Amino acid sequence: MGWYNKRLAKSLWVFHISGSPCNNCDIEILDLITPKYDVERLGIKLVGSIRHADVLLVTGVFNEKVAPKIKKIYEQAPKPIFVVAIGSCPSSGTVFKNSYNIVENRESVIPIDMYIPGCPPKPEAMIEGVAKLMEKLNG
Amino acid sequence: MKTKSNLKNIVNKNQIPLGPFHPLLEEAEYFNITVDGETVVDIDMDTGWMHRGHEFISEQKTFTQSIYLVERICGICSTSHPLACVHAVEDVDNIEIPLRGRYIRTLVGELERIHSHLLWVGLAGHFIGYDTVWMWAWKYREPVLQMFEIISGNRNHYGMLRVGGVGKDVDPASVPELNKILDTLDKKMDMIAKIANDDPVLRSRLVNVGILSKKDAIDFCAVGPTSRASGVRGDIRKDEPTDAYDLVDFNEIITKNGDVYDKFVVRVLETLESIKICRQCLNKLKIIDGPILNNVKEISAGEGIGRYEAPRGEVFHYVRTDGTNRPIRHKVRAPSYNNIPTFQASCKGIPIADALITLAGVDPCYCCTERAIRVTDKNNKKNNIDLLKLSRDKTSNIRGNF
Amino acid sequence: MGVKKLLINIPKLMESNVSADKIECEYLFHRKNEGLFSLLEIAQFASYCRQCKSAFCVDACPKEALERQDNGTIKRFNMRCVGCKSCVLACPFGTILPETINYVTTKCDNCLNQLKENPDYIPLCVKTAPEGTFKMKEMKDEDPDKKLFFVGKYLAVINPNWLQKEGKK
Amino acid sequence: MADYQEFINEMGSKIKVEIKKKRRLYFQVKNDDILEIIDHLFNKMGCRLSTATATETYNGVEALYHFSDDKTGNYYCPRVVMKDKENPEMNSITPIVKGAEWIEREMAEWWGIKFIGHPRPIPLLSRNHPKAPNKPMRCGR
Amino acid sequence: MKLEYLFFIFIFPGILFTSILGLIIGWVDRKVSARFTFRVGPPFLQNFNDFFKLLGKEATLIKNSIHSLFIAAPFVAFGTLSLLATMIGVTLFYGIGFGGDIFVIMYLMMIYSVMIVLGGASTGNIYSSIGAGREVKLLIGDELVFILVCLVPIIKSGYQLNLESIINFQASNGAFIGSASGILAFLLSIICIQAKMTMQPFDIPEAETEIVEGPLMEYSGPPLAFWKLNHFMMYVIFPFFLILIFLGGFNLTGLGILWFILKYVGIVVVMIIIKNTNPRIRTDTALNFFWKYASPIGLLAIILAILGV
Amino acid sequence: MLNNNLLLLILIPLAISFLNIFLPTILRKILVFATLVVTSIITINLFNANNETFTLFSNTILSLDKMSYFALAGIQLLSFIILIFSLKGVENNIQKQFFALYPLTLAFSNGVILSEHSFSFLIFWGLSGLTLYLFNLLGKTKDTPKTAKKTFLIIGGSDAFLIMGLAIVWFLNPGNSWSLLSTNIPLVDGLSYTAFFLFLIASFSKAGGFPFHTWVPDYSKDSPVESVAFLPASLDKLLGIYLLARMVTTLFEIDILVNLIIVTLGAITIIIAAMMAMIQNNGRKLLGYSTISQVGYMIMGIGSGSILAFAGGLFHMINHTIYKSNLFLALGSVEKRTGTNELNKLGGLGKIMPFTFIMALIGTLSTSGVPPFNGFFSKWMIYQGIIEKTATLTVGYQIWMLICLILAIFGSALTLAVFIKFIHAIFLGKYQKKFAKIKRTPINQILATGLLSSLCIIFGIWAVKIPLNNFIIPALQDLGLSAPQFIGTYNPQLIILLFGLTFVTGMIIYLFTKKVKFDNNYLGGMDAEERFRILGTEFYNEVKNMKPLNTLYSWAEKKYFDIYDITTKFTNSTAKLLQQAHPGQLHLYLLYIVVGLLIFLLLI
Ligand code: SF4
Ligand code: SF4
Ligand code: SF4
Ligand code: SF4
Ligand code: SF4
Ligand code: SF4
Ligand code: SF4
Ligand code: SF4
Repeated sequence: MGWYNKRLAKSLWVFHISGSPCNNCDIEILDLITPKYDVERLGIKLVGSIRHADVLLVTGVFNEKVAPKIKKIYEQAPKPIFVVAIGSCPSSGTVFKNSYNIVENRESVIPIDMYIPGCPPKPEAMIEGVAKLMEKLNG
Repeated sequence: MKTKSNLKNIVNKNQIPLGPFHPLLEEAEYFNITVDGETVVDIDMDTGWMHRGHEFISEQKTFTQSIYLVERICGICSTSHPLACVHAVEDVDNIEIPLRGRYIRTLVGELERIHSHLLWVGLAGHFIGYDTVWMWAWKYREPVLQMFEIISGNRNHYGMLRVGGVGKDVDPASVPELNKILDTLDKKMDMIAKIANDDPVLRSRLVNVGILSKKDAIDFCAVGPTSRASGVRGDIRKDEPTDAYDLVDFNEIITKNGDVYDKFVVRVLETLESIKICRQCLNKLKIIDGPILNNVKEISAGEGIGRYEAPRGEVFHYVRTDGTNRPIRHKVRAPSYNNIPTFQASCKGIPIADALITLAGVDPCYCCTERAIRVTDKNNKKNNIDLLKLSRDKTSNIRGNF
Repeated sequence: MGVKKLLINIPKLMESNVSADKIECEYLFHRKNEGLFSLLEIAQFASYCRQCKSAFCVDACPKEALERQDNGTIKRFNMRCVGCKSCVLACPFGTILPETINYVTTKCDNCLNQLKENPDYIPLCVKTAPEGTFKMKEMKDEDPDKKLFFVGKYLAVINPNWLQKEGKK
Repeated sequence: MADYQEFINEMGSKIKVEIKKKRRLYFQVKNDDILEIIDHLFNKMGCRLSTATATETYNGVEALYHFSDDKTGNYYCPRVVMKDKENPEMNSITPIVKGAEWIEREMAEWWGIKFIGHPRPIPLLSRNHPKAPNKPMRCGR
Repeated sequence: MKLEYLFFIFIFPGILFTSILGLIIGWVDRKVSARFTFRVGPPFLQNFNDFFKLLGKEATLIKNSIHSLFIAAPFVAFGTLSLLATMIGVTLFYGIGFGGDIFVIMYLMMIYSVMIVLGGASTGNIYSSIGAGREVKLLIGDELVFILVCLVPIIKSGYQLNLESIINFQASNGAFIGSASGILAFLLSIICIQAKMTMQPFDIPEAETEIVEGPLMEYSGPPLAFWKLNHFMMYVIFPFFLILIFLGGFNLTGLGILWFILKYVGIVVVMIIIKNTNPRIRTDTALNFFWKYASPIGLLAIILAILGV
Repeated sequence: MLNNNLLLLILIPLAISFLNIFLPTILRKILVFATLVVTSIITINLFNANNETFTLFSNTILSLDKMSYFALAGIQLLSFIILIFSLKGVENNIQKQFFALYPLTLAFSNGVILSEHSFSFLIFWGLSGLTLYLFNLLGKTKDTPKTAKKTFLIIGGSDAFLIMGLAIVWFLNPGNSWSLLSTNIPLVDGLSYTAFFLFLIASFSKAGGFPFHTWVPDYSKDSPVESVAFLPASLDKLLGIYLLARMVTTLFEIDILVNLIIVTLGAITIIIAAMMAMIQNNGRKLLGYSTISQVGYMIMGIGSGSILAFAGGLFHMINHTIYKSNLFLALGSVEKRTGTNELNKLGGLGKIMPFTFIMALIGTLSTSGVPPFNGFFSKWMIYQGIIEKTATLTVGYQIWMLICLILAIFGSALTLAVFIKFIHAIFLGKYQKKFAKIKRTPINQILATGLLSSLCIIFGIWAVKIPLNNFIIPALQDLGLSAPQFIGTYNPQLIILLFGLTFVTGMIIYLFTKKVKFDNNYLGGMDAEERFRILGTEFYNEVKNMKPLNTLYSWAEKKYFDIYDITTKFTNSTAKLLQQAHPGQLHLYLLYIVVGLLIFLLLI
């Protein structure tokens, strides 16, 4: 599998799910693709269909309405798939944690492999996160 | 306006679900588009995917905390909501703001408009498959974020505002640098304006697409560029000049047609105006000295309305207080909340490809459309997971698993 | 007079060792309201506090949230206070109850609406407080001997009063 | 302030002015008169509906509409108080102001206000919601 | 069945050569596009990595859909494209005809679209269906112009249908691009292959932001890998075809190699430039464009060709 | 006399058909089947026969040359396969009539093909039109009477033209006998042109060429599906095109201008019918229009004046009958299972009727001319022929011819589009629960479509070996034409072999790497409900709404281009009397024929 994982590490296709975020994390994710950060040089590509994805980027505290859909999307993704939670929202709930409508334990919705905290995390932080993922895949 | 029987007819037609997760929508949102072939017959929106209960949370927080909360309604115009919020609180007691504070507020607000409009131009490009425009627009947006970093220390979520003024001062030493960045931006914007005017392919794609008539704009109470593109006057910065808007000179951009192209033009021209305003503010900040914050002691009981012309239109906040430091009712109404229903008027009878760009045309941000709502929260045992532990655990998990 | 006042027996309340947030309030607007704290805060500044000439608490407050009013009492301005409780520490007489100096302030409306509908109404705080500490009662006059003082229109406290002790009242 | 004096004169008999301050006019309207007032504000004066706020108070459930007169920057806020907290009911203004559709749906959904004559009385935010809350914004006491 | 043929189809100029060259040119495309937008772009082996990664992923089959068709479609397309690559390549590199003439090639080229449509629509996914519909519409749009441009070399070569005779004719009489009709047809043909490859501005059937990559939406794992490979193979097949019918083929001796690279890269770069300077157009605009504007020009080219200009 | 093979081919079915009137259904089926076995055996025996004839009163009435043998073989083959399909599944209430009419049709068609004498030709031609009309009356949609009237008027009217044409031919060529096979009238003066075009009208009406095609789609929609596959899809094409082929070879000597006119008509037929087919939402109408469109190719091929194209046209004729009856039968299977042929009520059947789906797919691909199926080969021959012909023309004619060629090639792209819609609307798209429990396709239907489909493949891959060498080239030689020389190359065996190799390579890679999971549709997180469905019937709305096509389409929908409607309107407004005279009844039709014959006899 080592050889394969190395290929995988060099070609992470990313699908982006927003589970009730404030949008900023999503914008910063898109920022990654644009000229200043350009993660295509790492082989990362944003795809439109879950079937093509290797990495799921989730943002936001999940609210009760969107959580089942996120779960469904995760189930529809072809394995192996990695879930990376972007922002403080999925990890701690930030300012929203007192709301009624959010899922308290986001791990119960989908298994999250990695958290990249920050509100929003700087693109550099996200790249570092991705780099760590690649490092791991490369062994 | 649809009647019930009308809805029944629609059920038999083909429907296309758009969302909740669709590459067109950065946020989760769901449209049920009824089509005939590829022509949109009806559009029905199901919201609530992003609903986090801001109005509910806000009632548990102090005004100062609320500002940070409403900042996180949405990240794109994360100054507009706090600004409208502080305006509302200030409106209760007619609180005066020091002059320097007013200029800084205006500066931040306008910079945000630039960044937001550029973002939209880019995304609109992306949606119509013109990735080059996307990349370029976002490249030119980076300097704005850089300016924000200089001013507030963060690329997004600036946390600048307080009731009674602003929380952070602009370092006078950084003003020349900011001015320099603005200069480069100016040239780039001119270029984008030119593209907007000249590119025939772009025009063929956008002109006469998704027309929102003036009447519909008024009927649906649309706000901001969406209504201004349809020829409806209305700019909060002119109507109710708070902050420094009565002290700076700028134009209100209005076009007549109401199609996506006009919305595009309005946004591009507005960006130019914003750059003008930012310049004026920066120049004033060089001369004007003084406090930036009126240290408010107390908010008396009463009601207040605050609004601000966000990049997408009027943000409206209403607070009702009882004399404590938190609101008893905090109503938030984002511009998209009024703009999105206009799809019903502008999307009918056009092909899906057009409908999609029309959806994008009002620059909707669902995050703040769905802010409100709370629920009786009896069991307050939130599972506040230790962020650090989690992130360490998980990262080491990944390490271990492979 | 005919107006009922809420009477709080503060020494007794302290003795009872019931933590203040056990006492519920039915003020309508906030989800979780502890209207009681606002009552206590007013009460403590009105009667308990010594109203020092150069108030230590005012000096200590990093946010300039405490100010002396014209009538000599200290007032905390809730938009400025950050709830750091420096004032509690600074007061040499320990008159400031830490529970009352909250960052998020609350409000008691004296259950006026309920009383208007039903003059015999018993507010929730009275119901949930330890026996004998809270009372809804019609009162004519202050009674310094019984350490009964009026605070504002609807509130009365039984509380040792420094001013009275020092003969200022 | 003279700006909205005219409005007060014209509608004086139907409204009960509550708060009057710079650029803001809050007034109470009876449910029967609300449509007429809204018609006047929207069609005659060309005001724009910003939004509406529902609040529960001791007096009942209130619906407060915010109309912005963009020419003068004034706000007109008619308030309708529904005394019956269990089944609050009022006339829908959506037939007059299309833009009120969503906000009325939202108020109906979370406050349980019934809007008589609303053209599309379906929930706005809690459709397809697996755990849709019931009248959550009410104080619940 | 000669052993030679096996070499043709599997190694050169068939599957192996075309795939590798295609993946590399695909990289060039991505790189140049990135350069266009001030980015760095992907590393050299990116497309190879993508391909192998996809091979190792799970393939998803849709319940209650026609699985055999779903799986077969990319491979049929792959087979057809390999065949095309071989047919065109053998003529180009060896100067002999192989299997079919220009009509055969034109019709074989349609199979790719058919397979996209069948594979996509077999899933029952609406986006795939919309994409399928768009694919056919685009096909009937560009096919008309494609016929017109393909007729030009036929006419100019004195009504020859065989690829090798077209090449030989050009070898003795100069490439067709050297004439007015040749230039017109060549320019049109570039737009046509843009559409046939569903590159911007004609990426209508696979518009990611509109219909979520359309017919490819439900594909994952190995079948998707093959769809991607197919797409990259077209980066070789279509330019080679154009070189064959307009640019006089290759001469792989001495300076000829330089010419070969120049011709090929030239066509690819023109395509990339078009791709990066245009937004995606709508289906009806595309149809309008092809039927109302491009085909009269194509007709003009034909008339010029008949007149010998 | 009764041992004459040719006569038997007509008499046996005729007799059986009369016999059948009195028999129960099951016996009728057996008898019809037996008839077909017999006629087929006779036909096979005739394979090597040379110029078999049948004479009566010293006139050669029937004769057989290689071309008529080719058509005859086609008729036997198709009748046989369609009969297999009809053995089970014909609507109960029409079974009786159906099996009486079936041999009748066969008899008359054989008659048309075998007639050498123009008199008998005329009678059989008219009678075969009559069976068409009778079959039509078996339909049970509400438009049936109207359609029957229309069909009858167009076909019957064309008979009248044929009569006149024959009369003129006789007038021009009085010395000759009544033989159709050796007139060779040069087109020199107005009269000969008139005769030619009268014949053309007859053959176009039968085959469904523009502008006399309008009965085909209506007929397809309103008649029993077996009869549609039987008559307009196969036999009528064979007959009409056979006549056309006769016309351009033995009846007339035509010049290049006429060639061009025929080719143009063919091209117009292709495009118009394909465009019309694109917007149809009724499966049968769609197939009907596409049938017309395919006729265009045959007309082009046969009329172009190039031997290669002529051979291609003949080949296309047989190919077309094969794949189009295949498609009609496949649609019939679907229709019988689901009870509808409206495309927007179907969908997602590919999973439920996989076999029918594959058959229909093969039919579709052949129709669209996708290599290596048979449709491609014949089209390819036609194109080559036209290219070959073009090379010999002057500049102006070259442009004219090439435009027709472009339209023809483009027509196959349109056809592909049409059939994508067809396939998508019926078999692809969202699986529907309401169809989950439908009955399985009976074996006879599978057998029939399977036979036709395998013919599609066989004729595609071994085109030269089987149909060309055995039937078409002898036919050409019989007519005194040289064997066609291909000017392009196309090696289907090689292509299919190499394709198979690569395909298998791909599949092997897939099988090695495959990890499969099953899942529902991904719709952005929504559940794949049934209301989220694209039918495919609306694929081409954009084309429909395109300027100026939208006006054309709206006119077409108002039937401005329908020759039948134009004439009826014309008649309506000019002569009420005439309108009263044709209420569309059988006896009136017979009256026409009788009157026509009387005139004819008088002329003699
Ligand atoms: S980074 Fe700063 S603002 Fe963010 S959580 Fe940490 S301390 Fe708070
Ligand atoms: S982490 Fe912060 S920026 Fe990201 S979604 Fe949450 S609130 Fe927004
Ligand atoms: S309008 Fe849009 S960008 Fe602005 S706060 Fe709302 S969601 Fe965010
Ligand atoms: S009197 Fe009423 S409002 Fe005040 S604390 Fe008691 S319960 Fe609360
Ligand atoms: S708790 Fe408040 S009043 Fe006391 S010292 Fe701190 S800021 Fe000042
Ligand atoms: S909560 Fe912490 S960070 Fe915030 S003001 Fe208080 S001490 Fe400072
Ligand atoms: S305790 Fe905190 S606020 Fe007080 S001096 Fe120390 S650091 Fe400063
Ligand atoms: S609170 Fe303490 S320090 Fe402050 S005035 Fe009263 S007694 Fe003095």
